[in-house]
Amino acid sequence: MLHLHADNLSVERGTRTVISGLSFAAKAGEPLLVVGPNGAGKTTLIRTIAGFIKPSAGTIALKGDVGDRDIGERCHYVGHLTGIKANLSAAENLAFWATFLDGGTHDAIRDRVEEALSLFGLGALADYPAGLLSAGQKRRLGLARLSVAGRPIWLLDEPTVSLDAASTELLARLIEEHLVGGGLVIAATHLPLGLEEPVYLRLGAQAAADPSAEEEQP
Amino acid sequence: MLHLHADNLSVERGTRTVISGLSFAAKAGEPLLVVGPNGAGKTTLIRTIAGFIKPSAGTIALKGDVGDRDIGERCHYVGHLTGIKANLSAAENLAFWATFLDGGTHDAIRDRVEEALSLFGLGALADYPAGLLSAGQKRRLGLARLSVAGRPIWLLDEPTVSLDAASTELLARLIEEHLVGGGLVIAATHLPLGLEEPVYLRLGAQAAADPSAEEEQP
Amino acid sequence: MSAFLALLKRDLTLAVREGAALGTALGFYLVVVAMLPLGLGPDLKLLSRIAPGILWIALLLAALLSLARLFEADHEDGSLEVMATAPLPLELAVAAKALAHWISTGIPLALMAPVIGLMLNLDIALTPALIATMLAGTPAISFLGSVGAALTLNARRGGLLLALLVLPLYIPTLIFGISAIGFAGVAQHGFGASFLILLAISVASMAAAPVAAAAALRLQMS
Amino acid sequence: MSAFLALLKRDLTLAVREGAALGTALGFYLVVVAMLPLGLGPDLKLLSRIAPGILWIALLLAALLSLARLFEADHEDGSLEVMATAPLPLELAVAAKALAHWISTGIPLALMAPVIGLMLNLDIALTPALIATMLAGTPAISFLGSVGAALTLNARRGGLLLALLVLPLYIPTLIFGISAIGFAGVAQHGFGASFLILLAISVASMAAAPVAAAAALRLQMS
Amino acid sequence: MNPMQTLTQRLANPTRFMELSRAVLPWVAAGAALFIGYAMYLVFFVAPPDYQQGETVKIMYIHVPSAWLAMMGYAIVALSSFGLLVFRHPLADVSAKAAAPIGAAFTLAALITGSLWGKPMWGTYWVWDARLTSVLILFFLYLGLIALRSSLEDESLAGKLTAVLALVGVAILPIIKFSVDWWNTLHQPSTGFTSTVDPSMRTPLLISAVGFTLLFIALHLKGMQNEILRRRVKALRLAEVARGDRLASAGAE
Amino acid sequence: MNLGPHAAFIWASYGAFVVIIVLLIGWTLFDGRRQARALADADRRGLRRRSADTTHERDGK
Ligand code: HEM
Ligand SMILES: Nc1ncnc2c1ncn2[C@@H]1O[C@H](COP(=O)(O)OP(=O)(O)OP(=O)(O)O)[C@@H](O)[C@H]1O
Ligand SMILES: Nc1ncnc2c1ncn2[C@@H]1O[C@H](COP(=O)(O)OP(=O)(O)OP(=O)(O)O)[C@@H](O)[C@H]1O
Ligand SMILES: [Mg+2]
Ligand SMILES: [Mg+2]
Repeated sequence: MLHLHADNLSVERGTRTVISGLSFAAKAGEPLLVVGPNGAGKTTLIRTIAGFIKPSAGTIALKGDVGDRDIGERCHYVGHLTGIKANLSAAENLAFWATFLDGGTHDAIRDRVEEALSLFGLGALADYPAGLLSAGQKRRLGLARLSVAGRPIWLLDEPTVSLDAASTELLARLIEEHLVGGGLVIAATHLPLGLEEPVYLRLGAQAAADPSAEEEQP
Repeated sequence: MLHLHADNLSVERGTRTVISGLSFAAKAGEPLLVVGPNGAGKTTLIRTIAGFIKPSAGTIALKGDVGDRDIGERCHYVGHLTGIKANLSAAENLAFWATFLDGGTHDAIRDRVEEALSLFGLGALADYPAGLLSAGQKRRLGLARLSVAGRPIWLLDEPTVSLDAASTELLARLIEEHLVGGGLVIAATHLPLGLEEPVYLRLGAQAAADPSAEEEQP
Repeated sequence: MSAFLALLKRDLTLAVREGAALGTALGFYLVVVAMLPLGLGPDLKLLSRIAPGILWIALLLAALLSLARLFEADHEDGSLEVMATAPLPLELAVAAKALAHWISTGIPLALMAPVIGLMLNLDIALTPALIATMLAGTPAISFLGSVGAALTLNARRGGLLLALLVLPLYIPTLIFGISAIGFAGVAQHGFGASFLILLAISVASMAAAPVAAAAALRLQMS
Repeated sequence: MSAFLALLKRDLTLAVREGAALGTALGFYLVVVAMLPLGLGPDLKLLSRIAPGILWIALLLAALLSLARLFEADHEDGSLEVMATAPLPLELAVAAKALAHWISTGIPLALMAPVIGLMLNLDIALTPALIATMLAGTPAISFLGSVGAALTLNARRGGLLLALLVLPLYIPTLIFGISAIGFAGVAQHGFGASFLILLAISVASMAAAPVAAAAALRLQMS
Repeated sequence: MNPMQTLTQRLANPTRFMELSRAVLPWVAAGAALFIGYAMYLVFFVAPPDYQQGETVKIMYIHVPSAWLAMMGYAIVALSSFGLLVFRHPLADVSAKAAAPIGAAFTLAALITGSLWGKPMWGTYWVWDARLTSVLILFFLYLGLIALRSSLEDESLAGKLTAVLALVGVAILPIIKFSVDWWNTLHQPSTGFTSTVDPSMRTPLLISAVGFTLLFIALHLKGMQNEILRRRVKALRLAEVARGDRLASAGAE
Repeated sequence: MNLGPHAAFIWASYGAFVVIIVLLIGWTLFDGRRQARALADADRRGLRRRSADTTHERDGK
């Protein structure tokens, strides 16, 4: 089973140390929700796990049935930006990412894309230029990437931004399916996401110093 | 005494009519707070009054002891952006705006700038490049413009963004002084601003349709 | 101090503090001119013959590309909106900014031209004429360019599009600038006529361009 | 279809749908070349002599300025980050994008060159040599330029700075491109040698540039 | 602990570097003044004119050291860049940043003195041969390094990206060095001055070269000190600004 | 000293060289002074601030 261990992790941004001496473990099947006030370092942590930022000290290691590829290539990173091109249709956008991230025959990709689009309620909009979609629809199209290419680790940075209630619900189901399938999910969020038994990782000085803050947080 | 009258005002953005058939009056001495949900057209209204946007129908007129200058030149517009140059010191930034907006002798301007800086708690940072200031300090420097150049009308778009409680309090005092001196203040805001007897102008379909919304709003 | 002078002074101060902008423009000028002999072969006679034309065209490009950011910073940080509500008409504010660009970039480029011309084996006797014509012509470059900069403020593909829009407007300046230098080698009185036309173009564009640029800016603020 | 081809196809599709980019580059090429006879006077012999050099240099500038946005869109919409976590090494993704730029801009510019050359009275017999050398040399332009585009992704003063950084890297391409055309007029075997060097430069930059560009991109994602 | 490591660690620490360089700098500067002064004495009062070039050979005593230092400067920038990108050495960026303008100045000096030598020797200030062109490209590279660094807001990112550019450009050094051998040009081939040049000219040249190299080192050390101070000032100011914010919000509560 | 027919070039090149070197040295020294002054100023402010801080905190408690 997959484990992700962070050991004594410190990360600097500019001249400030944003995360210092953080240790935690994420296990397959258990969603890890990273919470904390603005500027606490949630985004920084997610990007460090994805490999964009090199920690100034400490290690992040993946244990379990791992090949030789590094963490970055075994994870889906979904940040604030959607990676959607306005001048490609919704289906073309998704087909590109399916091919780029995973590969497969033309037909297999078409099927996966169709399935993902209808899953996210975008079936009817498949052939529209993505530029015409509303903010929430664009966001869903970005999330549909999660289901067209299989990756064991999902790193989500505030995935519910601009999503309506139904889509949030859908995302929660998708995350749970992924967890049941032995996947690992780490999400930075201000909202509970509607997951069943999340594990919380609290960041930020206030959260650590003031235990009453725990009630405020989801 | 100054009056500002808007009569049957309609404003279009892109293809949508954001404001339609709006009439209101703002009197000197009474702060007019424009409130409403996101996208209700608050920013649009403020910018229309400032003269950046031409209304598609209706008029805005200024009555009272007015010269021949139009509304735009008799108002301070303070929007989301601060108009601060990172490579000028805080004092240089303010001195530029004082000269540009109002003029006066070198010494008079220096005195006004010093006074405004210390009023906004930036006296100690006067000679630092403004680029080093934090978001809140930059914002205060932007607001200091209000007090280095006298203008009868203040148009403020969410002036308290990134301000801490003390600065918000200071701004409220400043607004009240301006009102007492016969000035006119129109502010778009989500917060009460701490003013004594504000007049509310509610925008947006929900606010109009649902009277219970009135309680929710400040 | 008047509002106009205050803006001029601010833009010049910023140009000095962000000195790299001028450095980049001068570097670009140098590089573009230096590529020519590499492309044309090191025939010194040929080079010295085409030198004035090349120096002018490269100067146009360098000035133009450095203009791309003329209004961008003021647009991004909101200064432009405050300027639009000031007693000084926006046209004059545009003029002050274009003038600051001329002083901070046009003049240094013009003064550097003869030095760079050494690489093209430019006849040293032409130096005064070259500098004089360039000083007379560069105001037109800054002012006409300000119209392009205002029009492309919100467009992607800044540099290329700006060049496409504005370079055709520079053609009269180019023609008379070069013909003045040509005459300087031969007859003083031909030089005078071309030089006066050059000045006239600069003065005309100083009068007309700010109106167009201010209109373009107003449209983009609404 | 492999990831490399998928990215290549996507960028080409986008280039076709956003046709204005190519149009602007071609327009710029045309305008810059058209200014030359105005600057140098209509001496047809002189013009036809310097035509290949001018066509090459203007092509360098047009291609370069159109490269300024190579990574910008992917950076702004987050695609670059997703690409960085894909199985395809970022180096190859950069190579696919540079290749798409070559196909969508480099080739059209190279094919347009002889047509634009007509304005400079270019010897028509040189057309095949001109097109051949330009097709052989433009990959180096796209790939070396991608390094500059990656380095200036977050920089103010895009176009000018990019040109200053990258034009010096283009000098070998320019020298051998021109010398090949020069030989084409005289002896076929000199042409062959220069042409091969040109190809070698292109191949070398195709191998080396993506490494540097990918490193620059990674630094900017952290 | 092995002594090598301690030395690196000592140098890696900016405070230690400040102490060490403060101690060394006066000696380097004095050495530079001595050597340069003696070289100039030899050049103007002792060294003979060249049988071919006459007195213009005096330009050699500043031209050749400038050209060498132009290349050495780039080598320092490139090595520092390597140190920054690979070892993340905290002083490497400071060193690269300080060396670039000094190298650019010596490159400019080599170009100007070379041009002024070229007019009497070759009849023109400038020819487009391989050596001269490659030095000009070196100058452009320096300009590019300085321009790129100054147009990025984030200083640590600026340092790293500039380092990438410096490493991309390092190919210019062998090109300059061997250009005279690869293509026949007007310019003097590198002789290394071991055999062909008469000792009466070789000695002053070597002394002059040592003097200007010491000057380069002194300027580089001083420039690094200045840069370290600048970063400290900036850090202090940022801290003060942050503290001002905290006080303001504390006062409000 | 007789520098022959090309004395002007020799003087010009030495002159240009001296100008460049003097500018370089002068600017480096000037920058050093400036940074040292700024650092002294920042230190002084830092001390004053910090002591002001502590009094502020004592007042608060
Ligand atoms: C702007 C023009 C010039 C430039 C950019 C230039 C550049 C250089 C460079 C880079 C070197 C160092 C070569 C090495 O160590 O391998 C050098 C050395 C030298 N240059 Fe020049 N040079 C120029 C003009 C001249 C002229 C006009 C002369 C004399 C006729 C000259 C004579 C020499 C000599 C004698 C050396 C020493 C060669 C050696 O290493 O043995 N240079 N120059
Ligand atoms: N590139 C950067 N350079 C310097 N400081 C940075 C950089 N990026 C982030 N920071 C700082 O690091 C801290 C943590 O930022 P981060 O974005 O990780 O916070 P967050 O927890 O995601 O906040 P939010 O809830 O607002 O998304 C903040 O103080 C921020 O200002
Ligand atoms: N330039 C524009 N073109 C087209 N539509 C626009 C433009 N600017 C604003 N809108 C639309 O006009 C409407 C009103 O926008 P406005 O910015 O005035 O709202 P607001 O009341 O200020 O909202 P907020 O509370 O979020 O600041 C929104 O629906 C917005 O999408
Ligand atoms: Mg975040
Ligand atoms: Mg608003």
